[in-house]
Amino acid sequence: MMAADTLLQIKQVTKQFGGLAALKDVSFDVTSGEIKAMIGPNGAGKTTMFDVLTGILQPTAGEVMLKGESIIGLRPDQITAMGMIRTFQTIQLFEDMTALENVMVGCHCRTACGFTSSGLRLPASRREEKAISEKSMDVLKDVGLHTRAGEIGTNLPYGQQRMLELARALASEPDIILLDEPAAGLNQYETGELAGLLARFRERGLTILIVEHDMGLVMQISDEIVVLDYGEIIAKGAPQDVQNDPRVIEAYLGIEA
Amino acid sequence: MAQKILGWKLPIALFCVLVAATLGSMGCGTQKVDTSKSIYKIGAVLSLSGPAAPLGQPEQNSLKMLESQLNAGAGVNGHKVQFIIEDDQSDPAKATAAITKLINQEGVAAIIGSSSTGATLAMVPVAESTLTTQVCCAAGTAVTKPVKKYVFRTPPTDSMAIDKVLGYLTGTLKATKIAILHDANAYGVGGATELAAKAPTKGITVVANESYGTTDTDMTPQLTKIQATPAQALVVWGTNPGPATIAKNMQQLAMKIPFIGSNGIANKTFITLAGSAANGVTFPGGNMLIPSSIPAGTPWRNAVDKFTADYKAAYGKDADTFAAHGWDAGTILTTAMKTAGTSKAQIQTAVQATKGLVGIDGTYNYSATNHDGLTAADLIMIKIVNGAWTQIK
Amino acid sequence: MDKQLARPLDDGRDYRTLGIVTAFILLIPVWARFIPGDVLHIDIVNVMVLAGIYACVVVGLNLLVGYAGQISLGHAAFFGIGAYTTAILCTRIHGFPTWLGVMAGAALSGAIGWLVGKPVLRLKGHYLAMATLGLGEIAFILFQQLKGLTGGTVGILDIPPLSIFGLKFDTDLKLYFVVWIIVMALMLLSINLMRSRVGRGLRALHSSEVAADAMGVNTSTYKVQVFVLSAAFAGLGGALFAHFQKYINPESFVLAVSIMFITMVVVGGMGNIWGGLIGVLLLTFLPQVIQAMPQWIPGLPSALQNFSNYELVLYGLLLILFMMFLPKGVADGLGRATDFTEVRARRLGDRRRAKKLEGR
Amino acid sequence: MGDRNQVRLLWGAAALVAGVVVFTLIYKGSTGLQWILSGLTVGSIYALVAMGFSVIYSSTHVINFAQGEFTMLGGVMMFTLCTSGGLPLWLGFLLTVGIVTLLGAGLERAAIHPLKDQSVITVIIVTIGMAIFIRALAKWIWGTDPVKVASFTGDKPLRFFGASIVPQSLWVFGLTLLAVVLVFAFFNRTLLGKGMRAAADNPDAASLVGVSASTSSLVAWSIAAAVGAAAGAVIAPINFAAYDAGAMLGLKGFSAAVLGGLGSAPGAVVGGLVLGVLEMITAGFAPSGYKDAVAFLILILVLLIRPQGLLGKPADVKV
Repeated sequence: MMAADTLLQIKQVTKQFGGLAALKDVSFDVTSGEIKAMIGPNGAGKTTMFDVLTGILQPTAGEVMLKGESIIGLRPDQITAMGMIRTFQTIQLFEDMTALENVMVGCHCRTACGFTSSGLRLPASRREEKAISEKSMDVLKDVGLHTRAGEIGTNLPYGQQRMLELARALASEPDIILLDEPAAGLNQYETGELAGLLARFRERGLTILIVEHDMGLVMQISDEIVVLDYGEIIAKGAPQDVQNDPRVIEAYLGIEA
Repeated sequence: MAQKILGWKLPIALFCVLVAATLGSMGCGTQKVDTSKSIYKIGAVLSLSGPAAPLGQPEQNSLKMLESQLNAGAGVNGHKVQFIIEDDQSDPAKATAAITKLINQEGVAAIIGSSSTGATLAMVPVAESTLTTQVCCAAGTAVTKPVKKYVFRTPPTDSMAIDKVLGYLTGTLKATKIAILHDANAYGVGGATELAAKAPTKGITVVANESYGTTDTDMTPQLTKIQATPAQALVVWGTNPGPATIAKNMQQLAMKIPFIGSNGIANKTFITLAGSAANGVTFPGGNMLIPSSIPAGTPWRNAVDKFTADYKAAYGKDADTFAAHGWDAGTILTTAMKTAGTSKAQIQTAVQATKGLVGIDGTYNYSATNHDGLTAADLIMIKIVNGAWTQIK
Repeated sequence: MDKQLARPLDDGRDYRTLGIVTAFILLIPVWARFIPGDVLHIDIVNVMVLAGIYACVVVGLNLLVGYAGQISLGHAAFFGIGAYTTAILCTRIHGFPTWLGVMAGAALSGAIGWLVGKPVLRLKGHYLAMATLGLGEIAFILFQQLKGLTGGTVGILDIPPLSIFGLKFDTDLKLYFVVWIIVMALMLLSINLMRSRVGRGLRALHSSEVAADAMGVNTSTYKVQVFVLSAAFAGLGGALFAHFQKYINPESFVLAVSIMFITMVVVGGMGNIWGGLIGVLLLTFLPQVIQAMPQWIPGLPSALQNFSNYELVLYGLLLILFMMFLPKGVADGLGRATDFTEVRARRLGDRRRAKKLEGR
Repeated sequence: MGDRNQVRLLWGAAALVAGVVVFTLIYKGSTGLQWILSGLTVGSIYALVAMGFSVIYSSTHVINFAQGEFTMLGGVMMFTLCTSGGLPLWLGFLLTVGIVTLLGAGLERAAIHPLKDQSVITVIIVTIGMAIFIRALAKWIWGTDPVKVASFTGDKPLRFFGASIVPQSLWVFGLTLLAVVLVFAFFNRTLLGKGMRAAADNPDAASLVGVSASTSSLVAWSIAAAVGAAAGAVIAPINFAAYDAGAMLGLKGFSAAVLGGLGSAPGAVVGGLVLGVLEMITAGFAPSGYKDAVAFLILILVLLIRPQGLLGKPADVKV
């Protein structure tokens, strides 16, 4: 058993597509309770890393430990059940489901009722449904969407769809949440709200690994930053150090400016 | 509150429909009319579409012809006759639905059909349970073996055709080793199985028994297999176009052994399709195909001549054996109804008592133990000689 | 208020409707018998029994295709497996209880569904369609070739009528009630299912497999489970079919039948609980109506009296038109007409819950 | 995943088929050759139908269940125009293809175009409706009996190495070759063709290339109808034309298209030939009743090993 405060360990993860490597032995840890940002220019391999972490892709080499257990080869749903969940760069809400239902799907891995008990509506499933719906409403309230519970998720304004995706992920009671560009397409005000929200979750001990292009947001909320370029880590450390790292400026911020 | 009402909208709507429908039906329940008195109604379930359509269409034609001829005259006992024809689309389930409807809704006195063995067998349970006489146009052995009280048949059975073929093999060809190539459908399998079973009793060994899919377009693999055997003749059991393809493939492979077909190719279509490859092909068929095979002046010959002429006049094409089956089925029932009227029980007895009824396929004699009206004697072997049928004496 | 919250996505609407529909359907024979046959020229009860039997298959298929988004062009195979299972048991073993045969049919069909579903459901879209179609064809060929078991192309004759604990259901009317009560039970089952955790999981996987996976839905297992369920439903329908027809042969389980089932689902409305039912009724009665029409209209030109010429022309045409004007299915159309769709129902339910929460 | 082992798989499949063929030749000699020749003929027929599926799929992602009916129409029209009408072959052929192409285009405008933004399955059901409609119409016009179209260049079989083949087969081979070359060239060389492929993959890119989804679908249907009709016309002398021939052709064509990989014209040909040869060889070796079952079994196995067919791109179709 390793140090209790290291939640997620990424060891020499390499991912190859055909010939070219999207990730070249990337290693870093995520300590529980921290907000870690992963930045880098487009195509640096950030989303690939998320896909590897959540079991959508299998790494060509390397090891990923969640709470000290290897999660390589596990199915995405198993990883989610272990307490690590993600959001998507392009919003992936479920079609013609209400906001509430979307969140209720998030509760999936914390509930058990299968075909039999649901089909026959046994007391167990009724009880569970009750619990799920109440919990989901609370989560919606958390992100301030409870008034839109009955709306079809995909009909909500863009900003609220982002929030809904966040809520859906939170409903799975994760220990660590991977956010893939949560602020993309949000306006100034919404981004501010998001920052506040993330801070609040962090208070409750939720660990966050965030990929984001909005430097303002990243600098404001993250305790530590990992910079990827061409699938390799070119810098790690506290925001201001990274900010001043020449290679980072050259590879990334330089482009921005 | 508003949505509570909305919540009830559909249920209430549905309920209104329900009530309205019930009341409505009560209404028309009072003026229930029964028209079946004046007309003799006979139901016919035929395969007018689907694979068996080539059988069903001519059967329908001759039934319509019979209907108009009877009604032009005195009808039956002065009653007009109506054949209510349903299409089973060559599908057993549809056949069952059709016969049920004809009996329950149209109140028919008797049933004709169906065209294919499968659909016919599907209808049998209904006919038996409603005590309705069913005269079918299907040749499959299973229909009348074992005998079912209410089920009769018009065409010569497959087993009669098989006996005829075996007779030809032993008698004319003196063959001791044969190959069988049959369609994988009910007709082909039924025939092949029986042939394979009967052949040994006639001192014939079956050296190859192959099958092909109804829609296959090339049977050379099966034929090459047969080529490798010492078979002295090839018996092909199937309906168009399979046998035609086989004939052509044999020509292509330069196979010289005699091609003996089934009664399934007893039609001009086979000659058209197979072209030059058809020459030399032999098959069992009804006398009506070659009227000259029937002694002139006999009532049978006259009936055949009149029928073929009328049919040609009405539909512009030659009557085939299927047309004959349909006509005979109609004739058998209407004749029975002359004495039995529309009483189902009496129709069964009357049909079963039929003796020496001259039809187009032959002369019909039914009994409690025999519901195949014809015998192998009502079949002849036919050879195709430069595109025309000639009887083999 | 907790009572309200205790029933998510559910303001009872579907259950009420199910109740009314059941009452309505069970009353059909009552008023059908008042209509003289030579007026309608359709045997409603008989056709309804067949419709009910098809409904068993289609309701299940709707769960698979409509909700989980997995296509199957081979369900006639499961229909057939159910039919042959009970037929063989009840004809070979003397006095074998028919109801047990029906159960066995459903069970075996489900089991085989599991065997083939596990590998095949890894395929997607048209490739899954092709694989299931192939399975259907293979089953059909086996029905034909395994003569010793299935009676080959001749099939199985003299299948006893369904009887449950001595009660014989030998007439259409008696069978009508059995079949439709079963259908309604299946409907209740699917309504429950689709309003539950499982239903959400399936709909999620339909919408986006990746997202569903990431949200903790075990999609691969769910696919297999819902496939097995639909196979079992189909087997049940097939078993009832065997006892209804009293004779079966392979011709009743061809590709065309599989396609008919899927067509019923789509015409009725994919992913709409009522869609399957409506599709079945529509497409079972349509040919009957087309055949009966000439008898409704007296003095029709002889060209049109021979319905066999145009029945399928009309059928095909109507199929196209339905899809063109109600592409989401008839149920959806009806729903919009009566301003009542599942989605809306759920939205209302959730809205109310939201209000409740406000007051909490 | 890794393209490398995909390629390896492909070679594996090729080697397997080659192996079976060689084995048959050695083990059965001229008989085996006969089976393979028959297989190639039947296979090319499947290939031609499969190409129709591929064309429509690659530009609209729709499976056209009416494809077999186009082929059927090609056959019966050939009969009407040449056998009954007495037109010269080439004229009859061109007319047949022309008429059916127009029909295909018409159907597309009438029934497919109106539901452009509907789900794929909806469109598929429409094509099923079309198939039923066309078949019934053909039955009404041409009746239920199959009809015979004379071979283009006589029936005198050509023999070599103890095996034989009818001249018409050569015509079928020729047409298959021509069709695949033309279709492939169209989709990979012409701007319109490339645009159509883009249109299928993502509509936005299409607008850049200047090909609207609507035009793309219309063109695709026309081509598919044309290929189908040409196929029907050429194979009519081999498998007799009949109103209900479309169902089987459609089924086998679809299988071949999927086996080869949907949306790839060369794939369609490979799929067709492989399917045809395997069918004939199994018909030769196995009890012939099971030959179709074996063919489908092989098809399913191939899909399980390679879920996007032999030459296809991974599929992402949602029903």
